Amino acid sequence: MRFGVVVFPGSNCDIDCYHAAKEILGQPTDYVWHETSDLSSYDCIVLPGGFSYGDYLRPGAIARFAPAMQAVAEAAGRGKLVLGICNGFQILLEAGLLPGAMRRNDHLQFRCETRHLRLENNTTPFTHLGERGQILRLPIAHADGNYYIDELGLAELKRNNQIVLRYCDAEGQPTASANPNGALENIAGIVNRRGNVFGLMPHPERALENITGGTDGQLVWTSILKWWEGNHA
Amino acid sequence: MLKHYLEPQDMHSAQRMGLKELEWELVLEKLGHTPNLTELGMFAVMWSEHCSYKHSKLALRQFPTTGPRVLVGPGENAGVVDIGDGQAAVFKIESHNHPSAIEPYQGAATGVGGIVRDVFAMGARPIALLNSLRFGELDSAHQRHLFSGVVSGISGYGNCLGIPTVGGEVYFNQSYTGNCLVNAMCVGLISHDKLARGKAAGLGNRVLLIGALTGRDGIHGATFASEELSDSSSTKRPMVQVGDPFMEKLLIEACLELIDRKVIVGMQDLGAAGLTSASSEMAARASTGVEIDVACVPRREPHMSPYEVMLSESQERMLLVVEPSRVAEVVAICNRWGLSATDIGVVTDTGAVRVLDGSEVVAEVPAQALASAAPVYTPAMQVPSWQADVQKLDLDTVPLPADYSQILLALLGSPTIASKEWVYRQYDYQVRGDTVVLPGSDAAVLRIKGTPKGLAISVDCNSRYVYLDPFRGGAIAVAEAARNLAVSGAEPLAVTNCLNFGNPEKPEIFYQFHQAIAGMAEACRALETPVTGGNVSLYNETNGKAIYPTPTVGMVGLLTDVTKRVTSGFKQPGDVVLLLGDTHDELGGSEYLKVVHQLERGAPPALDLVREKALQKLLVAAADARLLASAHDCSEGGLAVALCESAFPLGFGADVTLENVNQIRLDAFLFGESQSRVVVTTAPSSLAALKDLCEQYNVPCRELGRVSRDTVVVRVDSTTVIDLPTEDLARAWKGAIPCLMSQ
Amino acid sequence: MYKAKIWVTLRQGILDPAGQAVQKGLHSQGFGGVRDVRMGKFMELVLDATSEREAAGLVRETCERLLVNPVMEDYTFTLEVHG
Amino acid sequence: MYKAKIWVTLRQGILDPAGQAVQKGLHSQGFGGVRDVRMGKFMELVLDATSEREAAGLVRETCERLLVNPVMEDYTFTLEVHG
Ligand SMILES: Nc1ncnc2c1ncn2[C@@H]1O[C@H](COP(=O)(O)OP(=O)(O)O)[C@@H](O)[C@H]1O
Ligand SMILES: [Mg+2]
Repeated sequence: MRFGVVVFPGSNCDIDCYHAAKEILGQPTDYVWHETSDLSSYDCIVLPGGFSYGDYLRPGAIARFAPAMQAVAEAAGRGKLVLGICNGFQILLEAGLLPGAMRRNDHLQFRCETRHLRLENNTTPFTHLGERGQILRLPIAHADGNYYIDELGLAELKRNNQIVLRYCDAEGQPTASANPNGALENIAGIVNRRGNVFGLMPHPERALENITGGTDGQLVWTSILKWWEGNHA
Repeated sequence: MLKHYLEPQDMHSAQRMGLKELEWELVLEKLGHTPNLTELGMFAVMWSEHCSYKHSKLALRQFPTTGPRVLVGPGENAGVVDIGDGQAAVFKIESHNHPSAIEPYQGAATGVGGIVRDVFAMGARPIALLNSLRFGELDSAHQRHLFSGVVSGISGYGNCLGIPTVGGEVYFNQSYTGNCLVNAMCVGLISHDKLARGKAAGLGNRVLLIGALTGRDGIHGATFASEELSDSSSTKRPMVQVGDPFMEKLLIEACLELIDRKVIVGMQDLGAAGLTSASSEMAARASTGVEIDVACVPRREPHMSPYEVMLSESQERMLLVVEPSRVAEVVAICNRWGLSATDIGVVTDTGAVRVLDGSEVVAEVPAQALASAAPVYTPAMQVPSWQADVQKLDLDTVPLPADYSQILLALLGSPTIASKEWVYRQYDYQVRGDTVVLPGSDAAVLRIKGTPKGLAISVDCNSRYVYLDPFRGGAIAVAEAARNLAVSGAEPLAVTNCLNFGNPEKPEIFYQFHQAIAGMAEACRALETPVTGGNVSLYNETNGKAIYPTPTVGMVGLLTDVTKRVTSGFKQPGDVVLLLGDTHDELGGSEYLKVVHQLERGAPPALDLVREKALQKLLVAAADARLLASAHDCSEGGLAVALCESAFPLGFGADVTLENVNQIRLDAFLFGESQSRVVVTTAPSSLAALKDLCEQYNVPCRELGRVSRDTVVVRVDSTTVIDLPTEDLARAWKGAIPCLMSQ
Repeated sequence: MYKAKIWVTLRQGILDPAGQAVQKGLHSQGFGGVRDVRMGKFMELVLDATSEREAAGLVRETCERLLVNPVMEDYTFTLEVHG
Repeated sequence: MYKAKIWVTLRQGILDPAGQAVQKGLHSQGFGGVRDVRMGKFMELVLDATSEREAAGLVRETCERLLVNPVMEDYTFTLEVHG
C-alpha cells in the first residue's frame, strides 16, 4: 500500500506521518510537494498537521488552493483514502471535502495534552479494527479545534453515522469538561458520507510507540492498512 | 545638499547613540576619518554592550570552554558538542527581556525566532526549545498580562515552527516586577560534516540576503537592550517587532536544504544590529571584506535611508555567501520555498564593510573594528553594602510550624513551586515525534531517531541563591542543571548560559556578575561540563533597581540508551523510597522561608562539588543498570515537595518515616533545600544492588519508606507530621497558577 | 484604483469564543456594563479596477473564494477611490 | 444603551504577516491586482451609558485598557443608540 504525505509550506507533522507510514507500518511512503497535481499512485493520502501558510486568515484557508488539493479531491472521488490530521482536517473542511468549519478553541489558547476519545463509528476504513464505544488516549495539539456545523448539517452527520470520534472522560462520557476546545457535541473526528475521507484533530501518528506517546494511534494506521489489504488481496 | 546619513558627526551625536567619549576617540582612530551618520550608527550598535560584550568579556574568560566533546565553543552562533556516531548537538540560550517587557507576545515570539536562527545558522536541524521565565508576583494584573503574553508568544511562534518546546522554568519574585526575564534556548542536531560557519570567505563570492523584507524594525534595538528601562522608555522605544513564524519555518527548511546540497560558502543570521553585524562578523571571521549595495535590499517601507537599512533588525532574514556560479541554484531553492533571495553584494579583500547606495559609497568601515575592536572594560567591583546583612539568619527567631501539612499545601500552591502545566500545555511539546520525557519531569529527553541514543536538556537557576551569595548561587545553578540531567539518566555534557544582571557599571552589580561567573566556572570544571556559549543581558534595572542576579544555565546531556531514561514519577506501590545525599540544618534562601516566614535571606545551601559529582555519577550508573524506578532531585520546597511531585504523575502516595533527625530542625529536614539530594525509588528486588552502588560511589543513602497507593504520610520516628491524600496535595499544586490566572 | 474595507463577522447565532473571552476580561476589569461583545476581522486592501462596479465584483469574488468562510462568516464592505 | 463598533488596525510600518500571507494567497489565485492588504480587528459591543459622551469615554477606556495594544495598534470607533 502506497502512502503520500502532502507537504504544504508550514506543514510540520509531515515527518511524523511519514515515520508512521514508512517505519511503523512499513509501507512505501513519499513526501508529496503541494505543487504536485498528480497523486494517482497513492492509495492513501495524508494531509499532516502543522501551520500551512502560517494559518494566517483561517487555518487551511490558503492551503486548500494548492494544486495537490485538486488532486486530493479527485482521489477522494475515486474512493482513495484521505486522512487529514489536525491542520489536515482543517484543510479538508476549508476545501469542502468534509462538512463544517473550525473555530478558535473556546479558551483561546493552544492546547497540547493527551485526551480520552470515544470511538463512535468502527465501520470506516480508518477505524474498523476498533470496537464501537472503545476509549482511546490520543495527544491533541491545536489552537483551532472548536468544530462547528449548523443544525441541519449536524443532523445529517448523525443520520449518516459520520461522527467517528468524540472527546470524552475516562469513563467514555462526552462531558463538557472532557471537551478541550468547545467543539460542538465534543466532535473530534468525522468522515465524509462515502467514508473514505477522515479528518480528526487528535494525532494518531503521535501515539504509535510506548516510548513516545502510547500505542492507541495504531488503531487508525493499522485499520487503514488492513482495509486496503482486504480490498486488494 | 548633503544627505543626512552622509553628514559628518561629532562627539555629541556619538553620545546620543550611546557611545562614551573615549569610544568616540577610538572610532576616529580606527576609522581614520570623521564618521558620517551611517558609519557612526554602525559603530554604535556594534559597540553596544549587547553586541560587543565590552563590560563582560573579561569576566567571561573565567569559564572553562574546552573539553573532549567540544567541537565549537563560544564565539560562533551556537556551541557544538560531539555526541558520537558523527553526530553533534548544537545549542544556545538567549535573552529577549526588554522587548518582552514592552510587548510580551511579540517580544517572546521574536526571542524564540532569534535563538532558532542561531542554531540553524550552524547547519543544524532545530529539535527542541526551552525557556526560562521570570516575572513579578502574580497578584498584579500587569504581571499576569506579561506572563500570559510571553507564554502565548512562545507558543504561537514555536508551535508554528514545528519545534517542540519541551521544558523550561518559571519563577515569580518581586525583583522582576519592572523587568521580566525571557530566556529562550534552542537545541539542534547535526552530523559533523554539515557544520556551517558564518564566514564570508572567497574573494568575489556573492552576498545574498534571504527571507523577510527589511523594514524600520527595532532600529537601535541593540543599544536599547543595553539601556536601563525607565518610565520614559515607553516613549523612546523602537518600533515593536512582529515575528512571522511562517517565514521562519520556510527559512529553516530552505537553509537546511542549502546546507544539505552544499551550495553555500557561509551563512549567518541577522539578529541585533542586522546587516551591520552579520556582514562585519562574517567578514571578520574570514579576514575578508564585504561590499553591500543597500539599494538592492528589498524593503517593506518606502524612503528608508542607508542608515536604516544597515541597522534594521527586521526578523526572519539570513545572509548567505555563495560562489557566483551557484547563485542561480541558491535562488531557485529559496524560491521553491517561497522565499525571496537577493544578491546584495560581494566578498572583497579590503577588510572593510563598504556600503553603497547604488553607485555612491555611503559608509566604509573596517570589519575587524566593528566586530572586535570595541574597548574592553574592567569595571570596578565592590561587595554590595547589604550583602553581609542579607546572609544573616538567626534560625532561633524562626518559629517551628505547628502544622506541617498546612505548610506543605502552602508551598505546593506557591506559584514558583506549583505545576507549570498551565504553561506547557500551551506548547506543542510532542511534534517531530521524539519527545520521550515530556515537560513535568526534571529534564526533557528526546530520542535520536536511527540510534539508541537520547538527549536530555534542562534549564535552571535559583536566582535568590545568587542574590544571597553570587558565587555559591552561580555554582548551584550549574550543579542543579547537571543534576536534573543525571536524575534522568543522562551524562551532562556541556553548558550554555544567559547572564541576566543589572547595570555592570555599578560596582556592586559587577561584583555579582563576576562572582556568579566564578562560581559557575568552578562548578563547570568540577562537573566537567564546559561552557560552549551563551548570552549576556545587562542593564536589567528599572528606575535604578536591579533584578536578582540571574545566570540561567542551559545544559545538554547524553543517554547512550534512551530506553534507560528515568522520570520523576513513582511507578508502583511497594517500591522502596530512598533519599540520596545528606540533609543539613539549612533554611537560608529557601522557598519555605519566603512563603511561610516572608524572609528572603540567609546563606544559600552549601554545595560540595565532590559530593555532587559522586551523586551524579551514581545516578547515571544506577540508571544504566536499570536500578531506578524513579528519580527526582530536591529543589525548591525540599524533600517534602520532592516526595509530592514524585507522587503526582501517577497519583500514588508515599509512606515515609524519618529517623535520627534530632540534630536537624524538622522544618529544615522537610522543606530545607540542601543540595545534592535526590529522591529515588527502586523495586524491592533491586534495593540491595542500589545500596551497593551507593556505597561504591560513596553517596549517602537513607531508606525512607515505600510508595503507597494514594496518600502522602510522613512520620518522624513514630509521630505523624504529614498525612494528606495525594489528591488534595495535587489539587493545591495543579490549581495554583490556573486559579491566579483566571482572576 | 480602489481601496476596499471589508468586515468579516461570525454569523448571528454562532458562539464567538473570542468575544466572550474579551467580555469576561472587561467585566473583571470593572467594565460590568459591557455586553454582547462580538469579534470580527477587518481587512483593508487596494485593488486595480476601472469602475466601482468592477471593484465591487472583485471584492465579492475575493471574499467568496478566500477571505470569508461561508459556513460561519458574513461580510460587508465599502469602497473608495484610491491614489 | 449604545452600540459601539471598533476598528483596530496595525500601526503604519509594523509588519503584518497575516496581511502578507493573504496577499500572496490572492495573487496565486489570480487576483494579481490586489495590493497593500492589511489585516485588523473589528469589534462590536453594547454598553450602558446615559450619554454619547459617557459612552465614548467608556469605549476609549476599554480600548486603552484591554482591547487595543497601544504599542502596535490604532483604533477608531463609532457609536449609535441601541435598544
Ligand atoms: N516555561 C516552561 N516551559 C516549559 N516547561 C516548563 C516551563 N517551566 C517549567 N516547565 C516544566 O515543568 C517541570 C518542573 O519545572 P521546575 O519546577 O523548574 O523543575 P526543577 O525544579 O526540577 O528544575 C519541568 O519539567 C519543566 O520543564
Ligand atoms: Mg529538578
